[in-house]
Amino acid sequence: MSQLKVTGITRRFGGLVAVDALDLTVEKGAIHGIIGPNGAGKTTLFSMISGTLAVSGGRIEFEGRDVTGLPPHRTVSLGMVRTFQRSAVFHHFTVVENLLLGTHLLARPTVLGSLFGSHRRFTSADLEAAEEILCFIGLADYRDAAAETLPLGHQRSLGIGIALAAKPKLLMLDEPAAGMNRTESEALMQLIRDVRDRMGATVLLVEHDMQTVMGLCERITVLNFGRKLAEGRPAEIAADSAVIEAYLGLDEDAQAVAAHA
Amino acid sequence: MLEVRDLIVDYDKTEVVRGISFEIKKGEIVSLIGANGAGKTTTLRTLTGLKRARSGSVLLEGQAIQGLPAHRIAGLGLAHVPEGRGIFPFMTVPENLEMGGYLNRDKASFRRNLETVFERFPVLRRRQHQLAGSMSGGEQQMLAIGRALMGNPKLLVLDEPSLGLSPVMCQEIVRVLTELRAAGRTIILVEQNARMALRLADRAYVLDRGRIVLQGRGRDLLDNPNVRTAYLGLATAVSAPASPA
Amino acid sequence: MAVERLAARATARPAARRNVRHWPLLLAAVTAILAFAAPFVLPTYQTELIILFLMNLVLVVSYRLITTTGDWGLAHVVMMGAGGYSAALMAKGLDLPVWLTVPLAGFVAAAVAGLISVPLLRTRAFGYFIASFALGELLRLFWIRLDVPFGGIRGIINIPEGELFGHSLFETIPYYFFALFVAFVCVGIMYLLDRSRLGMTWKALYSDPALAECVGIDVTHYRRSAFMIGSGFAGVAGAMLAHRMGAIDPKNFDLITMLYLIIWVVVGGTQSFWGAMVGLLAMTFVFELTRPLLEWRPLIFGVVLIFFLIFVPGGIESLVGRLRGWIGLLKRDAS
Amino acid sequence: MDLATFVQTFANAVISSSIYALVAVGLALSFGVMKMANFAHGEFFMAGAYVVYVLYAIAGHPFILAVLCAVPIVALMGLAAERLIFRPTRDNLLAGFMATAGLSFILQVLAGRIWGVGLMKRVPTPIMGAVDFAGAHIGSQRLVILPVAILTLVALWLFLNRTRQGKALRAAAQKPEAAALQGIDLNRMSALAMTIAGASAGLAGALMAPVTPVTPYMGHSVILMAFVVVVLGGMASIQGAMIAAVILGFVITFCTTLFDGVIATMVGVGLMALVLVVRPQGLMGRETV
Amino acid sequence: EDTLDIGFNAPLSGPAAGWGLPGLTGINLLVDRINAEGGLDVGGKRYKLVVHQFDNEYTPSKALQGARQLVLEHNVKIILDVGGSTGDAQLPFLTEHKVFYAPEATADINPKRPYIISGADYFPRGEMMRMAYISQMYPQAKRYAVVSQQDATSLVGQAWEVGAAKAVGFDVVYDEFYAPDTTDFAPVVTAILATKPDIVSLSISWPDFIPLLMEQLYQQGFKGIVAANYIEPEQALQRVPADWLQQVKAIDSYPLFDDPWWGDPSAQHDFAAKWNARYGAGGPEDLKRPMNGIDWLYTPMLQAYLASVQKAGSVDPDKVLAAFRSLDTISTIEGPTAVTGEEMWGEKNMISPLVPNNEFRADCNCKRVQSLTRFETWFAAHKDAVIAEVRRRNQMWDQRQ
Ligand SMILES: Nc1ncnc2c1ncn2[C@@H]1O[C@H](COP(=O)(O)OP(=O)(O)OP(=O)(O)O)[C@@H](O)[C@H]1O
Ligand SMILES: Nc1ncnc2c1ncn2[C@@H]1O[C@H](COP(=O)(O)OP(=O)(O)OP(=O)(O)O)[C@@H](O)[C@H]1O
Ligand SMILES: CC(C)C[C@H](N)C(=O)O
Ligand SMILES: [Mg+2]
Ligand SMILES: [Mg+2]
Repeated sequence: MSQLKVTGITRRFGGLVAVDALDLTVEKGAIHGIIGPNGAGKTTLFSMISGTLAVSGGRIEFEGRDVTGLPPHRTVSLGMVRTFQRSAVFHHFTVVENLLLGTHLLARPTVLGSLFGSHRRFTSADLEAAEEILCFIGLADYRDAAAETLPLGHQRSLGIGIALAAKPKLLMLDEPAAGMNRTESEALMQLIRDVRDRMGATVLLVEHDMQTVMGLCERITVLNFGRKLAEGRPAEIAADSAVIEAYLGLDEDAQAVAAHA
Repeated sequence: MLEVRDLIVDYDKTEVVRGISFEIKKGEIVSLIGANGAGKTTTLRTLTGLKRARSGSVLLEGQAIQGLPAHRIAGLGLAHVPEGRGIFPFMTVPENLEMGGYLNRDKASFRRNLETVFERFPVLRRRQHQLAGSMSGGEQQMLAIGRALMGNPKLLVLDEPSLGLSPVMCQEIVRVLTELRAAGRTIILVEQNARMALRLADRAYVLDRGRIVLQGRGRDLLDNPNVRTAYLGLATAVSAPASPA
Repeated sequence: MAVERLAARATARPAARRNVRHWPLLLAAVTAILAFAAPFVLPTYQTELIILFLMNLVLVVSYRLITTTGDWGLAHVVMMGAGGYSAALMAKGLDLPVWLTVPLAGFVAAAVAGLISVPLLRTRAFGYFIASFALGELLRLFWIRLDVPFGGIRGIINIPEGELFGHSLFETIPYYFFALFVAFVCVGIMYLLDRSRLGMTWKALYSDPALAECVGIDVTHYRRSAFMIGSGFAGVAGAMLAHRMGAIDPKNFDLITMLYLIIWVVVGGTQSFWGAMVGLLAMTFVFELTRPLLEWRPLIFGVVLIFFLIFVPGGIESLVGRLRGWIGLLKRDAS
Repeated sequence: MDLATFVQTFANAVISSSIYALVAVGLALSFGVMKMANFAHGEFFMAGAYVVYVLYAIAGHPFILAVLCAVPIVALMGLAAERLIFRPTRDNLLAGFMATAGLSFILQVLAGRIWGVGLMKRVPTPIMGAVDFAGAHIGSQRLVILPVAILTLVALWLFLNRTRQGKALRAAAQKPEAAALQGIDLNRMSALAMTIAGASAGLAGALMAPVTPVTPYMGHSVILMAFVVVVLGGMASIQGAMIAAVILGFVITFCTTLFDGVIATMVGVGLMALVLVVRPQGLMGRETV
Repeated sequence: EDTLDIGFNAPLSGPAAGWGLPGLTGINLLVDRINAEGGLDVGGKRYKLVVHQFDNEYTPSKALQGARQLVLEHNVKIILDVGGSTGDAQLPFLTEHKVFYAPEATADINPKRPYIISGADYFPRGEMMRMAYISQMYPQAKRYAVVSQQDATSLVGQAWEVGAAKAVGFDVVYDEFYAPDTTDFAPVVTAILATKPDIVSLSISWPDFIPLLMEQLYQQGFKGIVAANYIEPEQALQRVPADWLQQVKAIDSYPLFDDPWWGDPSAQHDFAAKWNARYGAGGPEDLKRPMNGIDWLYTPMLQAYLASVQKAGSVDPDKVLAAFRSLDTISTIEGPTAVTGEEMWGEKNMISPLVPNNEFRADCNCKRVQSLTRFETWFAAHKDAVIAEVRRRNQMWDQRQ
């Protein structure tokens, strides 16, 4: 069953067409990768799906529901949560506070609630959930550290943790492995698999690190100039000549020839 | 020509460059490669004075330049083509080039340089009356490199010239860099596109989380299995499609 | 930048309980005793000064509440004016008693804030700063222009001071206790909000608006709620002012007054709940001490403002953090 | 409105537009170009007027000489503000803005203490009389402002677009880091911008001294309108500021004649609020760079 | 030694300082003279006069704060101020504490606030007398335009002035206010001249604005009559030629105290001489300046208060008030003065010296008193018409609550 269905989605910036009438279907429970050269429109695509960027055309359906143009806080409440390409955590807060902020949706604090009711403080259920995610992302040791002091790799995990706190049905990760070394990205791959297997969330992943993408994804879509260049299983993609030409790179010798032309 | 010793750079106490040393000899192309966030840009920014180092030294022809403001370092002959090109979007192509020759008050040599740049990048001559911001990415990259050449730099510092460029454009950049090397320019090249960088470089350094983990001749690194696994992704991906869970 | 660990308090942690500190309670008790004794031992004039201080306290704390979302505006004293005008009109025109006009004025100010937030919240940062100034000025120009019901340039005079439990609030001591009560309630409510999940959400907006949006926080909604609540309390302060002065006019709420408010906040700092209050206290002292210097006073305030912005950008509260750091260093050296 | 009144109002509007342009152009340069929002711009204007008051009205030197002195004196004040306030607060627009609000207090008090707050300072009209033009009467003194404003604006435009320093200034505004990499000294550029801003504010104040109330507080009404012009014009654009000055000059003048000054101000400020909301980048502003 | 404390709670800084600050000169002159004579003799007891000042910045809340400080800390018996919105703020407090309030202008008088002594300013009696004077001297002038800045006081002043103008038969063709922060008066004057007036009254426009308005009137070709509450010819002459000023008469109500009209010797010449010796031509180099209309403006009210204290033989406020209201004449720097005001303000708290009408004269480049008019006489004959207009504009004391 398809969980996310994007049809004919387009985004223009002035004269530039960043995403060009793109169709994309993501199956429920899949780990789906999106790759493509810099500027192919991957981040733009994410931004449109999550509602941070208006679409110039096309339609986005989530679990059968039209979500085109919904603002981000609405798409999040439907269960579509994204992370950012840059590392994004609430710098001024501690790690556990970051996770608690992620549970915002489960509470939606109101004025009266904050004064007299349940939003005065975090419930034990919230705390438990936060602690659970804390362990899940392996940051239990950093519980009360200020987020800004975490090493980059941990900040990224925290970013994913914040997203997980909102109990997503579809988790959209933008280059989560960027800046990670092999060990870290191996751990990340495990974490992402766990998210799918244990939390039951669908994962949509943008990543330049081929090892991560090829190792993790069941299906990969390749974008180029805002259009779909290829789609298929990792092995098919790795062998696709169009993909090699546009993204993975020309044959070494061919490039050498080009360099000396 | 340029020597970097034990450079440490941080942002708000997070060290991102953790004590690196390297050198560039006259007439060489030296590449720095490394993953996203490895500290390549930060290193370059420190060389050209956009960022202050916590400690360490940078010597240009024996003269210490660390801690000088960027405009002074530019005056010493370092030309930096920054990440994202940094062209002046609301100025025309000649105006942008004029800024590249800002420190060169000699009209005649300015004209000569302008002519050379136009000859090297004929596309810029064709775009003369256009605002730089409205040109395509590749053209903008040409402009940025051309602008850097306007000041007759001793050392050209290029940060990801292929960023956001289509393969065709990348090849164009490769052509230009090859030509520049042939003309005897000294260049530091930072690239995400490790394959391209290693191919062009006489020597290369591999940066991982702020440290230099490997160095050597470009060709040698290209064949290094560790490099192939870590930075050329493709090799392992093709050979081992589905890595075990 | 001093970072406040708010959730550390909002989350009931056993560790924190075991380690109960006594001095805050003690401080509160001493303050309470002083507050009750003050009007009986101090000369009337000093008591009047404290009344003024209490009104300003509500004003400054409510301004700080809005700034926790990252929105620094120039309309806050105009919102105070909205409260002042509505209290005046309700007391004069509708003969409403004080205990009604003051809270109602708060609601009216909040409603006005809700109205102008529609265009205002489309802007951010410097745009917000200038737009809030423009919209506030527009409101003030309405008061200036409309003789009915705002009394035009002349403002509203003979505002009943009202009475409470048979005491005329015209007298200094009853009004003092009234002001004390109102300030206590207002500051208390804002304190609770600051510590609540709502307060945390506001601060998250300041920390990273884009990320906040992506964890499902409706940024505009929460910016608006902070703006309306902050403005509401400013309105309460305005109502208190109107009843105390017996007359208000558009000049009470002009840019100069707003700049003084900003000075309090900048001097104190906005990171912690107490910073702005400390700033107000410090500047009130400076204000009274420099009374003999009369015509030089704005200059002194200008110098203080520049000094803090350049040398102590975090305000007095940031000094506390630095002091702790130094003390910590000393202790470590000593041991 | 009969024809004679219309013609007269039109003439008034032309003059008042040129005044707005002259006052706002320095602000547009420092704020729009170098991101220094100078709240004390109005007080710089006041300082220009006071120089004329001191040199011309009190000391009896020729008016032209007083105006020529006002320009460098206020330019120096701009330079000082850049050094002492904007440089330390460079990456915080708001802090610089608030700090210059403090500066405006300081300058007001100083002017008041040195020359008295009392009644308005008397600055005699250097060129008495009026010129009749197509049925409109315009005071000769005001008429001087028109060519000076046009000349100043043209000179500034030429400077920015034709000279090496002017282009460097634009470059520094568009991409500060890239500019530094070309050898452009950013400190020098912002000092230059504030010097020019000070000079033009001083010039405007000096020229206006004989036609507007000269008091330590005269900057207040100037700064509001100057910001309206700059924001309306799109914060990064000198041309935008000029167009906005003309729009505002006409709107305010006609509203004042038709209704009254308060309504005129309301319309002016309301126009700016509307523009901020509908087109936050201003009339001539560009999309984010 | 007993002291009698006097509060000067007026704008000493800020844009309105011009109305307050200079007033200290006249007050100091008067107080020093009395103290030099050994203090104020009240029923045989001598009081030393002490002046305490507070800068209210012409802001209501500050004014109330000042009143509280002056009364509660310094025990002042009378507070001098400009009046208007600052008066509204402090009067409930002052009334409660039975402290006298002395605003220059009379509009603060109201039966609910009995402890007021006001009226040194000719406002708004001068405004009415100018209308009377013009209609009598220049009967061909018919079309009348009036404008002043939009503030609390001018709303009242213009109401009485327009009432008088209608009562003497002028056609009111223009009757508006301009914003107090106006920097460009050209459009204001264009709007006025569009109505083709014979008389343009600048009413109680601030002294600062008068020359700027005149300059525009001159430049835009006005040739009728110009009138205003207070004109400084010296200032006007820096902007318009003397023959134009003569042509438009430039009529105002503030006299010069060195005007030969007063005769020699006279209290007025005496005051002018003493003031000039201390603050004017004879004063210290860095301070000296010409005397203006605010310098002496607070002294008549203080003189009235002191005279009432002496008559009451006590500083008890109620006795002083009773004495004040029963005084036949008080001698002030403006000349002998009666106490009136019931019909205009509902209460008899206004001192009412004779109102001068001055015109500009090119021969001396100065203004000269043309007539001294007794307001009460004229008002008795015209009050119904005038009051009707004031009522129509909701500016009677009982309407301004
Ligand atoms: N706000 C914007 N204004 C103008 N152009 C934009 C904007 N955002 C993105 N673009 C352009 O749209 C194109 C697609 O950008 P996008 O960020 O989606 O690429 P990407 O595939 O995520 O690249 P990368 O791999 O580098 O992250 C690029 O050419 C980019 O320059
Ligand atoms: N202005 C900044 N403030 C704080 N941290 C920064 C800043 N700029 C970069 N960093 C951090 O410093 C580290 C190194 O960044 P740098 O840009 O030097 O890497 P890079 O190797 O150039 O990466 P890329 O390939 O993405 O260009 C990263 O972790 C990044 O998040
Ligand atoms: C009403 C008064 C305070 C005005 C005074 N007559 C003046 O001209 O300044
Ligand atoms: Mg991207
Ligand atoms: Mg980089």
